[in-house]
Amino acid sequence: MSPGRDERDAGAEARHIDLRRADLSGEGSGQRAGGEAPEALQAVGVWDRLPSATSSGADATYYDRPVLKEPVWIWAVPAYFYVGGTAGAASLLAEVAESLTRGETDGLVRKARRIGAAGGGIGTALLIYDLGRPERFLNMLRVFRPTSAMSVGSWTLAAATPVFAASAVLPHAGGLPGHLGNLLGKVAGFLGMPLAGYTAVLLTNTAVPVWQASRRSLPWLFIGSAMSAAGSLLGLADLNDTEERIVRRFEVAGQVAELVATAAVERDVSEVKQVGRPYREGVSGGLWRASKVFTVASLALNLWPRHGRALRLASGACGTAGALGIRFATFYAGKASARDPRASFHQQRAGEGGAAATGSAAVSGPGGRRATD
Amino acid sequence: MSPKGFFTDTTVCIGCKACEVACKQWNQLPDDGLFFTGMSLDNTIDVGASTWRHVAFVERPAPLGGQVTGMGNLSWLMMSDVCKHCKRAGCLEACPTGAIVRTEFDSVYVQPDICNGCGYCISGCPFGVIDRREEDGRAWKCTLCYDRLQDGMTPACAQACPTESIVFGELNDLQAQAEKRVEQLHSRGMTEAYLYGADAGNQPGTGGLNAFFLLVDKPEVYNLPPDPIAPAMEAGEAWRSMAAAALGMAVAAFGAVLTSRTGARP
Amino acid sequence: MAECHPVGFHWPMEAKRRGAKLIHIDPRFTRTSAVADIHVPIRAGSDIAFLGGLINYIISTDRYFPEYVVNYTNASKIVSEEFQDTEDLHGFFSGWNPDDGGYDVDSWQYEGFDVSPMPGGSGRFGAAGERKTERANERQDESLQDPRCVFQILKRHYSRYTPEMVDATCGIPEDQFLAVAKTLCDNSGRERTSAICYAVGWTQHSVGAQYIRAASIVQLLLGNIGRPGGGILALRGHASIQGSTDIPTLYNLLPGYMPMPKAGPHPDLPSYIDGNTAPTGWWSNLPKYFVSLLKAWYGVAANENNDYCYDYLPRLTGDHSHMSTVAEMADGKLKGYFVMGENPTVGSMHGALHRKGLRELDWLVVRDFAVTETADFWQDAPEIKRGEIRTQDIKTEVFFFPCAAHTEKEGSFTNTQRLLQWHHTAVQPPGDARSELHFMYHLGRRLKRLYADSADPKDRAIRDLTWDYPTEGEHDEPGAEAVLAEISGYTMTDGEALGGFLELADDGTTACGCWIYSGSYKDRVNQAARRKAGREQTWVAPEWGWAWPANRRILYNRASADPAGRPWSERKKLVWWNDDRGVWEGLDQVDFVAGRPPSYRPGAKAQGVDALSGIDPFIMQGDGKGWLYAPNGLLDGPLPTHYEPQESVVANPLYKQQCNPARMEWKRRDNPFHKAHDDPRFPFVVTTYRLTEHHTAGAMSRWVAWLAELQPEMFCEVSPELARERGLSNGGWATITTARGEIEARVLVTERLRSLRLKGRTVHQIGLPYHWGSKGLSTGDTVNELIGFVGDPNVSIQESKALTADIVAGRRSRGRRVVTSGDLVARIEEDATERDLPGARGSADASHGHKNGEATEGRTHS
Amino acid sequence: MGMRDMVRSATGWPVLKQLKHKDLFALGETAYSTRTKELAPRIRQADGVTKSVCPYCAVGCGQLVYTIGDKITDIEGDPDSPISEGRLCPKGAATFGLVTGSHRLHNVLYRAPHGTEWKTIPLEEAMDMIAARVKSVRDSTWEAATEDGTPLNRTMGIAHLGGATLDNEENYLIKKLFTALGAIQIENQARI
Ligand SMILES: Nc1nc2c(c(=O)[nH]1)N[C@H]1C(S)=C(S)[C@@H](COP(=O)(O)OP(=O)(O)OC[C@H]3O[C@@H](n4cnc5c(=O)[nH]c(N)nc54)[C@H](O)[C@@H]3O)O[C@H]1N2
Ligand SMILES: Nc1nc2c(c(=O)[nH]1)N[C@H]1C(S)=C(S)[C@@H](COP(=O)(O)OP(=O)(O)OC[C@H]3O[C@@H](n4cnc5c(=O)[nH]c(N)nc54)[C@H](O)[C@@H]3O)O[C@H]1N2
Ligand code: SF4
Ligand code: SF4
Ligand code: SF4
Ligand code: SF4
Ligand code: SF4
Ligand SMILES: [Mo]
Repeated sequence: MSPGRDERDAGAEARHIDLRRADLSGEGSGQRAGGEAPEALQAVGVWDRLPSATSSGADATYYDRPVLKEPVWIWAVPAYFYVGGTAGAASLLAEVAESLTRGETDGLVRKARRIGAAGGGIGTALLIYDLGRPERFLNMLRVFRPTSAMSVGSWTLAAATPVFAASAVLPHAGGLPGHLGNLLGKVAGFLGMPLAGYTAVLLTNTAVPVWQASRRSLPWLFIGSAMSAAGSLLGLADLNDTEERIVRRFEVAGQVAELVATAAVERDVSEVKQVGRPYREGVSGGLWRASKVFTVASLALNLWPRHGRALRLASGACGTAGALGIRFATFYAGKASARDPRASFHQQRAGEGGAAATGSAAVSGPGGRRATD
Repeated sequence: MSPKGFFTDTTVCIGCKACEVACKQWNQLPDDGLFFTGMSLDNTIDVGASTWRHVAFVERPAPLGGQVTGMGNLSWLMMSDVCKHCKRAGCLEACPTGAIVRTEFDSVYVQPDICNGCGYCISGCPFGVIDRREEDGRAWKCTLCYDRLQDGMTPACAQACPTESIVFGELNDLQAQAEKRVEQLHSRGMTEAYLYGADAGNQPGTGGLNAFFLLVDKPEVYNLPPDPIAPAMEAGEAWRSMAAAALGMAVAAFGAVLTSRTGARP
Repeated sequence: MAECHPVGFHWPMEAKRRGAKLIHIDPRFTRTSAVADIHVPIRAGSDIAFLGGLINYIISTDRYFPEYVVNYTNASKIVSEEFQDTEDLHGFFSGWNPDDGGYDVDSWQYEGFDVSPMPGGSGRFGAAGERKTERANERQDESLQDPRCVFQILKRHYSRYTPEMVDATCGIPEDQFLAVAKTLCDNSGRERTSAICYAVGWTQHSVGAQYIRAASIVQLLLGNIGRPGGGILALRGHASIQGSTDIPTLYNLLPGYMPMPKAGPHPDLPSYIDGNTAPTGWWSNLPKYFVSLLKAWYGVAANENNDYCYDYLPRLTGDHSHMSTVAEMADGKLKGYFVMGENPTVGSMHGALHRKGLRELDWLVVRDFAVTETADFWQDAPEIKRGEIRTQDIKTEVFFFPCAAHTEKEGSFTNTQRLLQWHHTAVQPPGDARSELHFMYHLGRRLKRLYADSADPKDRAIRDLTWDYPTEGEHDEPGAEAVLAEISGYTMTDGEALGGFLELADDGTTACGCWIYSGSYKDRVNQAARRKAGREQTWVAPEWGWAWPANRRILYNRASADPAGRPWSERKKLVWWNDDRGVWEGLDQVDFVAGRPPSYRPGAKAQGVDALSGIDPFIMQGDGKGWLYAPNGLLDGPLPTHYEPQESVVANPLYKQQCNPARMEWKRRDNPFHKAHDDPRFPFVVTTYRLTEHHTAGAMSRWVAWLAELQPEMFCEVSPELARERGLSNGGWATITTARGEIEARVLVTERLRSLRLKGRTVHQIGLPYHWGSKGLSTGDTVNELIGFVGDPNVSIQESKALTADIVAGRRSRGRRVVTSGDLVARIEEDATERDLPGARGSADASHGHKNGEATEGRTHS
Repeated sequence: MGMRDMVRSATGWPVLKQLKHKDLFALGETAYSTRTKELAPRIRQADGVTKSVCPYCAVGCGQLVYTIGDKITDIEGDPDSPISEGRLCPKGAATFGLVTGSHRLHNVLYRAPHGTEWKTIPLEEAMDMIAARVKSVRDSTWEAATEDGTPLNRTMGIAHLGGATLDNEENYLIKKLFTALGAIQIENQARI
């Protein structure tokens, strides 16, 4: 793993070390550095109050510094959540439709399978783009680690992507490949379910307070909004009546589930006031409220008795916006939550930390006092 | 190999930062930039990708048990923070590539030749230790000097510490030593001393820490979580609700198709 | 101690773990205070009032160690009637000579016995006159009641240093003072010992030497000297500052603390020997050591009929210390200046005056790792940035030589425990970087060549100098062990390595570069390079490195046994008398006359070492006793007396005399002082100090990224009260000004530097770490631009721990101003009269600053 | 790299090892890379360790200097020292950064009178220039005696500063040579 010549020179220069006099082969010597100072530190404002200002009393913190590290993912991850969810829901709908009908939904099946295939490809690209070292993306398949939602998700995506593609392409060939394609379609449909939901588990299985607090409700939200997203997207295509009815009912079911789930998430995260703040305030709060409005609008348009092309387009757009908004809202809420040390402290002091999982809180005070005492 | 670890007695820490520098020298890590922070004598702020030891400085308007100062109600706590090498490690359980591994010394080690910088360990750590350096793209943290341990050498930070505030050794020996030290401090008037993360009973959420601490104030004061939990401990609930939701989606799909199909052939 | 000697601080922390009490006296709450048992904030510059208070407490509550005090100190000695105390003369002792600005010490002597102290320390220059040298005539009162015995003089001198006075002077409330006094006394005596550790917090004052004297009196009264866990530990500074005072690159000393010859009193060898050899005590051996030194330097050329080349030695004519030299330089009297391993424009006082001096030089040679602020004075300086001085107008030729690091050369450092430790060469120095050994050796060879055929008598010293050290390697590096061999000493006949200074003779048969280091090359083995692991030895660890003198680790350790030679206590035993074997034995090398039983008493006419009785542990003193009272050797009084710093916020609460009358004070336009006290323009007390993360003037830490990132910017520490009063905000900027200059700094508002209450008056303090300069990864303004030239009379150390200044919010207006150029010069006027009683300083000449170079005032002929 | 590691030996693919050892979670040795298996402290392959002493302060902590060829790879505490027992403070621990830092200059620099920049000159030439200047100043400022004939035997034209950071042997040669030259204004950090 020894770095190349110019990288070693850059490393030595960043460390103000003269390579003619020094041997750099320690554990951290390969760490690339030398860009201007890491943003995290530059973003740190100077502590302009008395140093002992926040160091005691009920609401003590360490100069208000975050206790957690902010999630390092960029926009590509919430975008993947949307793409993955849509692909998963679409492929499920496609396969159910294909198995329960004798061809009247072939158009829908073809389009949904194409959405699945596209979702698989785009999703994988988005995730690789977000990696710190994209060239090592295959390492995602080095091990299967069930404790890691990302490991489970990576294997699911790795399995789904080719299957989605095959089920979208092979059936046109007809004959044996055609049948194989259809068979793979069933697998795709099956994989679509975890694909649409694992991303919620991925978020809630972290130390970020607002995500951790919604571990029971967020999966419903992501799956509901996946259905809505798939429905909205498929709704934009020209479908026959049966297909249109299937899509709208599927979409409505999803949007109802999504709205119920948003309420459930809000309830979960607001158990501890400080934990729920990102959904009420700031960018994440705004996105959260906007996406609910879009989803309600899309639902209303779907339930509107009269149908028409324009109506379909409007509801599809609102549905898509709602679904995208929910994911970005949740993503930025997590970043804000990680930046706020009081979110973790209050959550854990309220018994939602180790106590919630093990039944007893940690010793965290003189005289062996427990966190929740 | 039996578990190795650190017992950090913060009551003898003099905030000299030798541990921080010895770690940077042994691992040949780059600096984190030069910023005056105004946070007492702490210009390092936190452990991170290039700083695997951070010394916290807490000026408190409160006296320290057993200490008399003419400055009135004042005490100055110092503490050298590091990766806790948790028994149940959020980073380890999150790492999809298997870059992070549990070593024969029960420490948690990040393999820099494997990590692809997915960043999931960073959100998985309840102590905010492991981080990614932007120019490098990979996640880094303390290795408990896994390379030195191959030759039975003491980790660089523990060897350097002038007042043996950081003690390296067999975990069970350290736990016994820590208990005795707490009793000694209590007998000398420092009744606020307690152990943080000494074992599973002390900190159920992480199963105990291989690098545990003797503190004299609430963990929050040192920027430590009061009741941390390894996220995977609660994974079951999320997976179950996802399964239910996925099933619901399937039912919705079947329902939508069954109620909409007419049985016609194309 | 936690900041500046962190690994050394391991041992006090180990003691604390075992129940010892840690007491920290410091104006600030520092990292040492954070782990101390008791921290007492004190006003910077008032420690003699505090220590005087302790002496008063120890005597008035009878907490002193009687057997120790009576037998091992000069408490019982009777002092001559002529002596008068500061209580009688408003802060002066008897013998003050206003015209000369110094004391005549005759009135301080014992009655019937003149004691001369360490050589060279005998009062003012040229104090001649016949001396009474028989110890039999000493008079003492063992009951310590005689009003003229040292004990009673001590009691009376400190009678007004009551707890109330300590509160009024130092800002230490009585209860805190009594807590410290009681804890110290409870942990002293037969069964328990206490140590006092100090460094420049105490020495850098115009009364610095007397600070240490005061601590010595406390420790002698409590019987803490010469015993394990006791003593006064000077925590020396640099890696080999102790080495560079033992083998002194200092103007007033020759190796082994022998004095440099003075022009007036020592025209020839006999006058030098007579003037400096103490009739009694160990210093009676001086001739052996001095002649051996001359033999080491001039070899065969030195013999008994040419006074062993004594005439080759240059003579002193006054104070030629660092500040005096720089003052001379600023007046254009110096041509060439070598600066090797120091950075004076940042590390020394009054950088602007230093740079003014450097501008007057013909040439300057700097040796360092990188171009320092000193080497770059001609293009990187505040006065140049403001355009007051132009680079092109500076005539000085400057040479910069890259130096080899300690890993690229071999040699020994002497640490703060007098321990010589050898460091070996790991790698060769890069490029043209060379060691100082290489530079000096090859410079010497070139000069020997240039003077090879000179007939001029002044050049004989160079031609006869022994300078033939073996060289090795591609760079012709001289062998450091060969130099150590010369330092340790050899016989002139067959060059045999000497075993120690007991083998030195004054008949020219032995050569020894430094008598206290004699034995460091015993048996041709480099004792400094011994590395037997500590864990394989006793706690004294005698086989790791080599300590001078004679590998002894605790000095005056005879005092660890009682007058009969039995350890005071089993727990604290160190050395003891073994009567059947007739020898002293113990854990450490015994610091006493070999084989001399405790019962030995000197005869009436006994001279030299024979004058030392069996109960005289302090063998270096003429009377073998620990000096509570110093009849000779200090220029500013036999007893420590509280005087205010040169620039104080308050008038001297104890005496009418405000400052130390014998202080060194440079009265020059470019070295202005503030008012003696209560200067409205500079109302705050300033103290300067170090940070653990940086090193002195910063060249060895501000270029190292791992250290620079820990303390990236120059900052000042202020209390919340001062911050409110001056509108300073934590993390913001402030400008600190004195008459000498102004600097800017980030602000750290902290309760660790609370303001002090002095008799109801609030005194704000400003803390300034002094590491910053214009070179390095981390740069900042230099604190020492603020501080003027004023020093202690005994060792000419500067006063940088207590002065006054002003502070305002915000960065400095336009470029930093200094007093040697630009508009800051004219503005400052102050009146200096309040520092001394009227008439105390007869002539301007009375201040030491003008005293150097008496001879140079007259015309000199060559 | 991880993946190339695996492709080279298919059996090396950790997932297969995971299945073989029925290691459900692959948290331990299964997930090791070859590099990790062969991990060793870099000083194991150092060909020299030199006993040294910290150059910073007077505590005098022992240091071990590990070298690979003519390069230093690590400087850490010497556990044998009875003073420090392997301990160091931040400055001692950063000594590697001091002695191998890129700030160190390797050439002699010279600034001519009234010059506005440094220029590099060879070491030997610089030494000759210094020797010549010392001789000329010494000869021109020599003070044999005072007016009344008291011997002085000195030059007040040359002074020296420094010593606390230098070795005893260096201080000895400085004091010995300058005293022989008659220069008495020799000082060091003991004054400040
Ligand atoms: N990290 C580090 N260590 C060093 C050095 C360094 O630069 N950095 N330098 C080395 C050198 S050269 C030296 S000489 C030593 C110096 O070692 P120290 O003397 O310990 O160093 P300082 O910090 O200058 O001063 C110590 C304390 O004296 C306090 N003080 C100031 N004025 C007074 C006073 O009037 N009375 C009392 N009682 N206290 C006062 C200051 O607040 C400060 O906390 O350190 C050596 N070690
Ligand atoms: N206000 C204030 N001022 C002070 C003090 C204070 O407490 N307050 N403390 C005073 C004290 S105690 C001291 S010791 C001084 C320190 O003041 P200085 O000694 O001037 O400061 P340093 O940075 O130690 O300078 C030593 C220089 O030697 C160089 N060096 C190191 N090793 C070698 C070597 O082997 N060869 C050569 N040629 N050069 C080498 C270093 O790079 C550095 O530049 O500061 C004094 N000044
Ligand atoms: S503290 Fe964080 S980085 Fe360290 S082992 Fe525990 S979870 Fe991992
Ligand atoms: S960033 Fe690296 S170490 Fe962290 S989880 Fe991802 S692959 Fe594992
Ligand atoms: S154990 Fe090693 S890697 Fe971890 S903090 Fe200490 S020195 Fe650094
Ligand atoms: S080295 Fe030891 S004493 Fe110094 S800051 Fe680190 S833990 Fe504290
Ligand atoms: S490691 Fe620190 S305490 Fe030890 S000698 Fe070096 S500077 Fe001094
Ligand atoms: Mo010093």
